[in-house]
Amino acid sequence: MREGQVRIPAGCAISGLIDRTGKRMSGEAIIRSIAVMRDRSNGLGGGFAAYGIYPEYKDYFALHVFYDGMAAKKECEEFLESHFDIINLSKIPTRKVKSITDEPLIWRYFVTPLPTKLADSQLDEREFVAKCVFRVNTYINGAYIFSSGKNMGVFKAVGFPEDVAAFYKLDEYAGYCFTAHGRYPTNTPGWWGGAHPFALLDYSVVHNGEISSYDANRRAIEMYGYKCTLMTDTEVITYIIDYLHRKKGLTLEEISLVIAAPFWQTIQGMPQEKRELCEYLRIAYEAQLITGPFSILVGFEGGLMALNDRLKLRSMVAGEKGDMVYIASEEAAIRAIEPELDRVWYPKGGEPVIVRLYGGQSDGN
Amino acid sequence: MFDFTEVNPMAINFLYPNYEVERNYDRCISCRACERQCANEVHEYLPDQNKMVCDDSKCVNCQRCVSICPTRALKIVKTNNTYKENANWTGKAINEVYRQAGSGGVLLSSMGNPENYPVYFDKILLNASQVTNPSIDPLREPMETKVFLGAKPKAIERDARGRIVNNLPPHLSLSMPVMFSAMSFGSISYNAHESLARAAEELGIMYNTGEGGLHEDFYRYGKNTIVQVASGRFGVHPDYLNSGAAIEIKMGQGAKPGIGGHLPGAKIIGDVSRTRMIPEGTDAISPAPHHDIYSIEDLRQLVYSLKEATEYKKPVIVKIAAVHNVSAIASGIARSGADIIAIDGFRGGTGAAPTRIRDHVGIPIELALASVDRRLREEGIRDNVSLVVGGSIRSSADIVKAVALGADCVYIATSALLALGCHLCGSCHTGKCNWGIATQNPELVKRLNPNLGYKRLVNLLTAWKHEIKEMMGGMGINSIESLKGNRLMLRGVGLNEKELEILGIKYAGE
Amino acid sequence: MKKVYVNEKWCLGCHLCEYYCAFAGTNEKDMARALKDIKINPRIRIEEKDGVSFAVSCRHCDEPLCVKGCITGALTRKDGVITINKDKCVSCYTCILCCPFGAIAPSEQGAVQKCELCVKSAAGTPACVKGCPNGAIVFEERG
Amino acid sequence: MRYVIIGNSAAGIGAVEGIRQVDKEGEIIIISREPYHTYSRPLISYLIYGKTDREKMKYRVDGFYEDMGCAFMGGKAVTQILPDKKEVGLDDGSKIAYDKLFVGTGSDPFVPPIEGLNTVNDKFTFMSLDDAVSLEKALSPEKRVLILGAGLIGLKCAEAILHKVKSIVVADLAPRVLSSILDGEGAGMIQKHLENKGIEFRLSAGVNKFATDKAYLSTGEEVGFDILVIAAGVRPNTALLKGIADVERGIIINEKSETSAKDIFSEVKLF
Repeated sequence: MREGQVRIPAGCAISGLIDRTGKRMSGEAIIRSIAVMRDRSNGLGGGFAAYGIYPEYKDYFALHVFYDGMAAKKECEEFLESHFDIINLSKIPTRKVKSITDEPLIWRYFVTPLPTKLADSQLDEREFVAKCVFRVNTYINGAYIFSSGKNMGVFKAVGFPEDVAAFYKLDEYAGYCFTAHGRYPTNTPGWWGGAHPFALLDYSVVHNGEISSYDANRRAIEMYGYKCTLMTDTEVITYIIDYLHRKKGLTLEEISLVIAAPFWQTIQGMPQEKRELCEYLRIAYEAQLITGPFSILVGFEGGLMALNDRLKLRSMVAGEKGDMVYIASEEAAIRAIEPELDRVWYPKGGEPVIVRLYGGQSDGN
Repeated sequence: MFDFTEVNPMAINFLYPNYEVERNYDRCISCRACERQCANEVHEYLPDQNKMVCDDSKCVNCQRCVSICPTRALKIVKTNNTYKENANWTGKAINEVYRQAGSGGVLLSSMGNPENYPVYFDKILLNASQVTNPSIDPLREPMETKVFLGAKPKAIERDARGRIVNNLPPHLSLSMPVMFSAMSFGSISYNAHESLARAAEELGIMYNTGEGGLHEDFYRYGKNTIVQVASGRFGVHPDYLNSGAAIEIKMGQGAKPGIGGHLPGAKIIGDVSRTRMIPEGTDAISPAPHHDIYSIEDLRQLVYSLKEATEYKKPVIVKIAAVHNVSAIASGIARSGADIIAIDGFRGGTGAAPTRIRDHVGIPIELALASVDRRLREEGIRDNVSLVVGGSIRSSADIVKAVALGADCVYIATSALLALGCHLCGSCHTGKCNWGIATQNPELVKRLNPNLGYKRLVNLLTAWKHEIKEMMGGMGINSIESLKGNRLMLRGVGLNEKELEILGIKYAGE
Repeated sequence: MKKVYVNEKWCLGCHLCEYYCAFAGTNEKDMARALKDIKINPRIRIEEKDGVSFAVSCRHCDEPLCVKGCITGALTRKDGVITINKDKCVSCYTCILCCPFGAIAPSEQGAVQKCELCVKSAAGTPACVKGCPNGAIVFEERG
Repeated sequence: MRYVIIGNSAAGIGAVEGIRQVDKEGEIIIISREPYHTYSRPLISYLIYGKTDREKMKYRVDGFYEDMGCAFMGGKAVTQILPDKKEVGLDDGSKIAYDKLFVGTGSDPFVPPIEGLNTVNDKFTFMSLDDAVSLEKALSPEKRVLILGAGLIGLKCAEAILHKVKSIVVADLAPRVLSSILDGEGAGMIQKHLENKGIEFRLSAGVNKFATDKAYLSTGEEVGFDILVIAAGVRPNTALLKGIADVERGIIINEKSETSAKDIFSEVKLF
């Protein structure tokens, strides 16, 4: 049974790091960090998001696609050719790793929307790409675009995260920001698409927890044109962030006041301006409020946001050393790669940690 | 007008009393309280024998005597005298023929549809979080039941400094997702209205004036009042429209879809006639349909004329009965400028309605709600309106299930009447309500002391609020917004595939 | 001090207060047993005429005429409550004459009886207040 | 401030309670001829009758004087009032100063000057506890009692002793019993009721002469008796205030119970 027919609750480990100067570093550090939390996952899912890894193609959308077979690849490529100018395509280079078995075909395409198609669609290029991703993932059987951002890429599979990294030769990539995820699903997803991170355009999300508001969030977000195919929290959370950030134009701080909205009793005590903002956001976007335990790392072009649910029912700790910022489910995962930290702190429930490259515009969009 | 309660011109009495009063003479101390409190004159004291006796044929089983008897000496039993009835010709069906063969008139009844059609709330089960995610303890953590009813803003607007501009349309804010549904001043008493108004104020929710206008004494409860505009336009004038927190256009009522209302002239006296602005003694007929609304675009004009009259400061609610094409109707209303849609299920109560219509017209609220919620989402207009459902909500569990199916709030009326003392005897239309609720007779109206009545309503809803918090906490939800439309929190039992599909829920065990 | 007050607006004339008062006086557990075939002699009585009715019982006046009038000192005022010591009372009924409200009456045993706010009975709060179905009799502080 | 109160019955106690309502601190002294804790005089008939006892007939609880913060001087008679020095003189020669004086001396029985009265050895009045105690000692089943006066006191005395003596005759000048309270019809009903109980009446009958155990009535009848009870009315005891304050049959006071003399108050005797 393929993931998506049924909702599979999962515990997990997450980790992320970013160099605010934008200097690119090897994936080696993130691998070591996630490996420390091996017992937080059960080998049924692992993955990484890496930002700044395709400098030479940074103006093109890098699509990472899983195919069940050649037929699906052929159909998908026909679709891509009719909508995009494909600059380059290739299999994603991988290594043989004993514990990673029956992998699908994994291809990568650097594309840009065909100008005629884009003009006809009366959409901006990012909405155009998003619609195409939904079209492929929903209607082309056996094809699944699991990464679709510029100058970034997601690498995920069924297996322990450190084995997945080895499989994708993540150590050979260099980026200014990495996030990682080890999954502990209650039953075997057996399908690579279900692993985290979940990505759409340059947004990527790794999540540890299990939200209670899932179906309320899902049914609301689907009304705005998103297709939930995986039935996982991460998918819905990614779409919510894309919707609020890209489509509604809310800032990351405002988004945290929606999805981890302060309680009414807290809002009552706020100064007037903040109080009115929180009341507005809670009423206007009540269906995007997320209740139940969650700790998420949201990667985006030029930065990283970490956020816990209001009651902080999942662990999350942040660390800082010079230009580097680390965030993980456990302090051990940070200390493993940076023993000497300038600052370590536990973000409060509902309090976002937003890290941006020096000089980057406020929200990277 | 033919008095429908007069049953038979012929000498033969076909109708045997449905209920018998059983008095335990060992416990009866002849205190005569039952005699003094029975408006139907069932009980009588025989001084010479110092004994109480009674006339069963006048008993409507309102339980007034049973409840106040200080020595618990009375009980009402269903008569064991039975017709030779069968599965097809039930006692009720036979009685109705006898009654109409005698009266020659339309059968009238009160309260909601009593037939044993399925009650879907009783076939839906709630979820609880366990192991993979924790439940939340409402005693230790904040648990929020606050809801807002109205349209959502279409887009974000920012001022020069980039701050979000508050472009929220006018909305209702409630401490919990419950409101007291429409019961007009005239069908229920002044004291009943005062109880509802004061309870709404203390609870931080709303009560609905119903189609009888608003008594001037209750203008002070304006911020907790929904003023109703029905086809009769009784008591509707500019001050009335501006006095409440919202205006409700009554297009339909669950107990009697498609037909109007009829309050007998006997009840149109004193304050009732003044408040309704109609002469004393005239029958108050609310025509069906509104004779200025023959299609959806006419409704839109009424919605906007009401908004104009109140300078766009009040949300407008459109109340409809749950009928077969309720989804299409709701979709149309969601595009008519209405801020809230109220849907009243076929079990909704009424002071008086033709029995046939009450028992056979309309559909269950659970199915109506589920399909309307889905339809509005499919059309992408769910954010245009809030959904309020009623007819009937009997407990806090029904509320949680309704919210999980997609409702923003529920309307309750029969439960509120029960809290005030009603015993569902179903004789509201006779105007002799022994509990002082559905009557204008001053001797009976006096029996509902609002100081006690409003407290019982506050107790009921305070209890329900705690229960809602417990159920939410069990599901790991600490703000009710996350329960709205959260159908994964529901499972069906004893339902067929089609019912599951319409309700949009899985079967228990899936 | 909390006293019994009557809102005739809510009095239904059902006389239940009389029965609950009589019952409280018996200190029995079951009213049926306590009052079966008994002509009750309650310390609270309903006055009614033309649809207006209300209950009358001792007002526990601040300057009680009955205590002043009592020739034996059987009527005393303690913590605001006027109580009767049935042993001392010789049923001369001077108090019955003095009370402007008619709230004192002879009891079966001869000595007078009056409402003592159920201080002695098992009811705790006055039984008439508890028994009134419509809140016409209340037990509260009124300045 | 010191208050001195003469008299320990209803008036004196009422004065104490009235003062304490207004002045919780002032010193109060009660002086009483009788040594007893304040008791209810009307109950002396019930005492003999057996309906009450010495304990239950106390007009106030034992701790009354202490609760009210007043000193009780029992068994002391006030012999004179010296308004100029604002003092009262007692029978033991001592003096007590006062700021405010209350004269609650009540009334004394009126003993009509009838010839031969002194020859009667068992004769009693019926006003005080001592009267009742001494009367009760004299009672026995074979004794015949003559009660002079069919007023409240006379009839209450008759009610009290009826079951302890052989016979009772009540004589009164008036044509009916309780002449100052009831009209003929009412008095008739009471008289009939008492006669059914075995009490004989001699109305419109005065006593011209007594001879040890015989009374010669104005009607010419001769009545034999063993015990005589004089209940022929009372006279307010105004002796102490003679020459000090306006006095007629009773002490004249205004609505504030003030007598005409400064700082001296008194009570009203109703009958």
